[in-house]
Amino acid sequence: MTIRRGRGVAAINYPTGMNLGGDPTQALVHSTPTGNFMVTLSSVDLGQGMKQIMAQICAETIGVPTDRVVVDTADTDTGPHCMGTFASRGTHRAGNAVIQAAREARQVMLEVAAEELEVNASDLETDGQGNILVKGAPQKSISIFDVALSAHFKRGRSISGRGMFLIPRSYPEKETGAMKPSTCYAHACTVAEVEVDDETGEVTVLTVKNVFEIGRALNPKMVEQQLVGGSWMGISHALYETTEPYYPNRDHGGTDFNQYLMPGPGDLAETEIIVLERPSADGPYGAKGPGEMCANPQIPAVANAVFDAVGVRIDTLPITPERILRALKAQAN
Amino acid sequence: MELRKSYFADVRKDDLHEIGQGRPRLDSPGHVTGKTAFFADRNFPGMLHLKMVRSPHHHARIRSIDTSEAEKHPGVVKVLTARDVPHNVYTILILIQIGPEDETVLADGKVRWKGEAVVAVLAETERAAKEAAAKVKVDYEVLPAVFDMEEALKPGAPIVNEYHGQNYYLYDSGECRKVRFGDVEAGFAGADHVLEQSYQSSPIEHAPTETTGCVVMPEGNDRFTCYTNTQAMFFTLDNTSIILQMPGSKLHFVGGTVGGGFGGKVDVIVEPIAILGAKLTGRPVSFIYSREEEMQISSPRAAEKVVIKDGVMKDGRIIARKVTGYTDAGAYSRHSPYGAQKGAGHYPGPYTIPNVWIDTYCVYTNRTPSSAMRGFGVTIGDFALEVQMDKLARLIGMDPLEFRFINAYRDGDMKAHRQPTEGAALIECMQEASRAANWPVAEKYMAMSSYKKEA
Amino acid sequence: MAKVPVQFTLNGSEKAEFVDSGTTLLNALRDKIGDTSPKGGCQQGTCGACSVIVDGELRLSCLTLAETCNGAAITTTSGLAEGGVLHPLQRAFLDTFATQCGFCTPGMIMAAKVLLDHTPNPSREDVVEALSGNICRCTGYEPIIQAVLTAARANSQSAA
Amino acid sequence: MALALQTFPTVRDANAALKVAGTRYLGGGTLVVRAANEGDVAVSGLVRSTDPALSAVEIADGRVRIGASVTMAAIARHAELGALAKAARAVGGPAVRNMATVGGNLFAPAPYGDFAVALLALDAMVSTDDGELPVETFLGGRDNSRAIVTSVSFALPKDDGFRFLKVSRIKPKGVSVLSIAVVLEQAGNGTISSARIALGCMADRPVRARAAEKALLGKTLDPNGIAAALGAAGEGTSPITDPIASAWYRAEVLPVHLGRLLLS
Repeated sequence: MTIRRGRGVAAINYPTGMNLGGDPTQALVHSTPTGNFMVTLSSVDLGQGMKQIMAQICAETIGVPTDRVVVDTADTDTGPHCMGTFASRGTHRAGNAVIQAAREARQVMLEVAAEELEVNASDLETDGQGNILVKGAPQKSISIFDVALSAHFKRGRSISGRGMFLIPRSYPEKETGAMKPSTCYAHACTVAEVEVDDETGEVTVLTVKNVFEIGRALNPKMVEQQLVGGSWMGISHALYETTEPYYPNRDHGGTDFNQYLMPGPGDLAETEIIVLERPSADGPYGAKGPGEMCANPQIPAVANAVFDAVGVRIDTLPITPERILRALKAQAN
Repeated sequence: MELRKSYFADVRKDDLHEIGQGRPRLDSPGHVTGKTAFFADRNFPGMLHLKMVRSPHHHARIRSIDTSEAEKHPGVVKVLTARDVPHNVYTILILIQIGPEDETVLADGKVRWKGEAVVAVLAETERAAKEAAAKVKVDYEVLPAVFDMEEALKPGAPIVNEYHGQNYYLYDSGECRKVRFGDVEAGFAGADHVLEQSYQSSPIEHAPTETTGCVVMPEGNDRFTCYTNTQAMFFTLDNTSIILQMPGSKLHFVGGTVGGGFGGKVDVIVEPIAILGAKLTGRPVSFIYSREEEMQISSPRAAEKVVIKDGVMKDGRIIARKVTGYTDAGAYSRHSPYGAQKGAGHYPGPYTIPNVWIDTYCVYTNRTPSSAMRGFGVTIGDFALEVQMDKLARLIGMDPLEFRFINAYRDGDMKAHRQPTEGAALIECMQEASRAANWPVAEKYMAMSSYKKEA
Repeated sequence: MAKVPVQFTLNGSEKAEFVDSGTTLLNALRDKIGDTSPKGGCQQGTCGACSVIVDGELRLSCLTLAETCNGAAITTTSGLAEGGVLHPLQRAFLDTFATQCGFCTPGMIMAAKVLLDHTPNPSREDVVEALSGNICRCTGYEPIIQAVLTAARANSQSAA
Repeated sequence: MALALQTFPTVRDANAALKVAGTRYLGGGTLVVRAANEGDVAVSGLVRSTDPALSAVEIADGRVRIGASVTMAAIARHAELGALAKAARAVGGPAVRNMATVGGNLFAPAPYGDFAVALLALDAMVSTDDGELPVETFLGGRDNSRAIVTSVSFALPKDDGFRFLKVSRIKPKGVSVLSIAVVLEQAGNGTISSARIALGCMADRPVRARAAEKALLGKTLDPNGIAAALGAAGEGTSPITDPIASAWYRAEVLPVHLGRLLLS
């Protein structure tokens, strides 16, 4: 038995959004009588954390702590339109809509505060803790709690805002293909290190070192969740996954989690994640969509590492032990 | 995970309060206590269970359907066939004017893939629905099927889907989406080396732990509340409105808490037929995919074939790249015409290449319709591109990482689809990877910048 | 249809229902008793989302018939928190960001609880083995492994 | 019709109830409840027996008798069955092992049934109310077997006499690419005096590798000594093709893994 070691690299970019279809999302924000904020959407949380991120974006924009924000999604009777959660668009599109709605609400909030404090709204700022202060004179302040009460019961104002973010549809030019398929791009570079058993074709991914550039890590802990899980899925795609193992032959498609193969908790590569942030011009606080991109670079990096280890190219996914063994035998002949 | 704040510090202000903070997730307490309400956690008295009778053949004409025994089966409340569906032929992307309508909610006269829905059975229990489904008699005339994309594109191949008339999607640009930039043939002629390679994948399942499904409640006011795990609320609502010829005001969709999606829950598949069942019976209806259905019936990531031909110079510059991509849509379009075209906008990858030719095809075969998945239109292309990059580097005897620096796109570079590059960061990712992986590259590459002004 | 009685304790309280003979424990818990914390991810015994603890042993409730559990003591994730205070495992899953979509989480916590009940100071290998029947598609498992190890450390510290 | 379960205190009464068409025996549930859940409407009734003998493990005079309802978890933690623990732990994850039974494993189609591979190498006897059969005979006729398996019995192997390997693509739990169980006896000079090798996934049910067994006799456990056995390992097998691996792959790596197991 010989265990051979190799490493491979891959570098990629990934588009945010589905510009080729037109790409709108809308949001509504309003305050409750005691100065909590409700974000109403019809965007879907698939587990990536849409609700939490929209709360943080709204909180940042209004100027309150995140726990003062409640996200109500996704109910078509109350939530305004969203195209959906796909194409790495959720945070980018819905986030921009929430920012716009929250800005409008913030403006009303500052106007009410200005009336209460008898200053100009433009002279006010928030402290992020739930208070509105006069710039340069922070002793002169009012709580957002009191501002909301005033708006509701005294001034008759609605502290609310509407947000809409639309990327107009890009139609590819027929002959040249000139088009604007995306708004901004996330980036990644992955180096994978593998061991290949040259008698069985079995691959062990030892390490993956992933560098991702994602615009802005809005919530670094949640970014980490996605990137770690995505890196696992990329390795899974590279080595395991197919619903048609003998494609294009349709036979022997897996029907359960025993037959549909994915790495188990005993198959995990040592995974390193490094994040760079080059804020995008059009993203919410500079964010891009990293959710899909993070599962892509491991696939070619592993493929290239397998070649580096045993000198055979597997250009068909997944890179199964059988494909490697067949290639090794062909190489030996 | 580490945030490397030293990169791009000059264009980023880190002065935010809530953004950039690793706040705890507000949904997690519900997850760890089992209190989070997924759609299937709603159980209504009198709820019916919907089970689908599916085609055992890859391609067949339906001579007749006999549901009489199934209808008599104890516990069965309703059996639905194509004629019960008001607008049975649909396509999801018609909402953004990408037609033609090419797919049946319930098969009408023909099945085009093994597993296609033919008859829906609604019964008091899952068991009764399954037993009754087994009693539906469908008389099929089996037709020749085609599974291989190249075979499907040959003249004389069996036509998979008559609504298209040929086994590829017809774009306004013709049989494929095209990108033309520079003169690719001149590029090949002037190249030191030309390398043409072919890459292939097979379908991949999203495999969310929660299967696709919905629970429908007919409300007292002639409206229907649909608890769903769709990834796109209004996409589903609006398509349902078309399929059922029902005003959107009658439909109320509640979702947004989904047990994993990864693109697998963007098709409008379970909701229209479940709502129709609720309408025709006046009862709540549950239609939840079994794991087998999730694995083999729900849309997978398309199989793709990618052929890349590159012209490269000894000094490492790629001067011409021609990509021909084939997306195996299966029997129906769903989102695949979009994915193939998204691929055209993605090639030739994050590299600046002066001469580019791209053709991407969306091909129909007699297999489970494919659709979107995490990395839609890009994932397999990136596999092909980046293995090709490795081969090119080795072909000219260059370090694979250094070879990428030479070709990496930077701000202002014109892309093949004629958009100037903005916000590039590939070089910095590679520089950091070089450090993290202890994969040294020449100092001149470590000094490069995506801003296109050398440090 | 023949109804059969099922009677067991669920998270310490007595439950008695009549169900169709052949009803799985998963369906009895979810549809009859109203505990939806066990999830039906496959009904094949291959995903672990339906895992519950029956008389101290981890079981797949989708493959267990409810009527075979008469007299048993059943624990589900919904019963772990006491008086609104989260179980150390639940706390650890929050602190290590080990949940994403959350669908696998109740089953994972059940598998982890049985492990820690028998092996208070598990090795990483013990944790990996204990979770090996449970599928997660979001996290890549590492955060869940870390959550279980974190909970074990918290337990041993509070016991010390 | 609902899937009615009938419970009987004796195996005899359960056997009688099993004669009704569509009735299946409920062991741990991992096979038959799954089949019903997946829509196998041919399963219309379930029968089980609560006879305590089915859950007993008896060890006497170097022989062990394991009741058919004994679970994989119970075997894996049994103090005196340490030699078999590896094979028992090869089945499923922890929850499956708490449910899956010895009796049920005899009926599990490839790629399942790893414990049955061990029983085949151990030359176990399978007991029903109709009598005892060698496990190999039983496995050959299992598709038509209607009588409830009550127990399996075999001579306990010496500590180092039993070797077991399950090759899986997923760790630590995944179904088999193949599994191999080997029972060896060595003479004083180290040469092999007796060998039984059983293979999983090399047919639709566990099979013996008789040619390889024969080729080991009189040989020593070193690369030269086992070479002929490895060459003959696949004789008479017809490996399955499934989503895990093709027949070609299984046949190719069988000698590799058998060699590693023998030299381990």
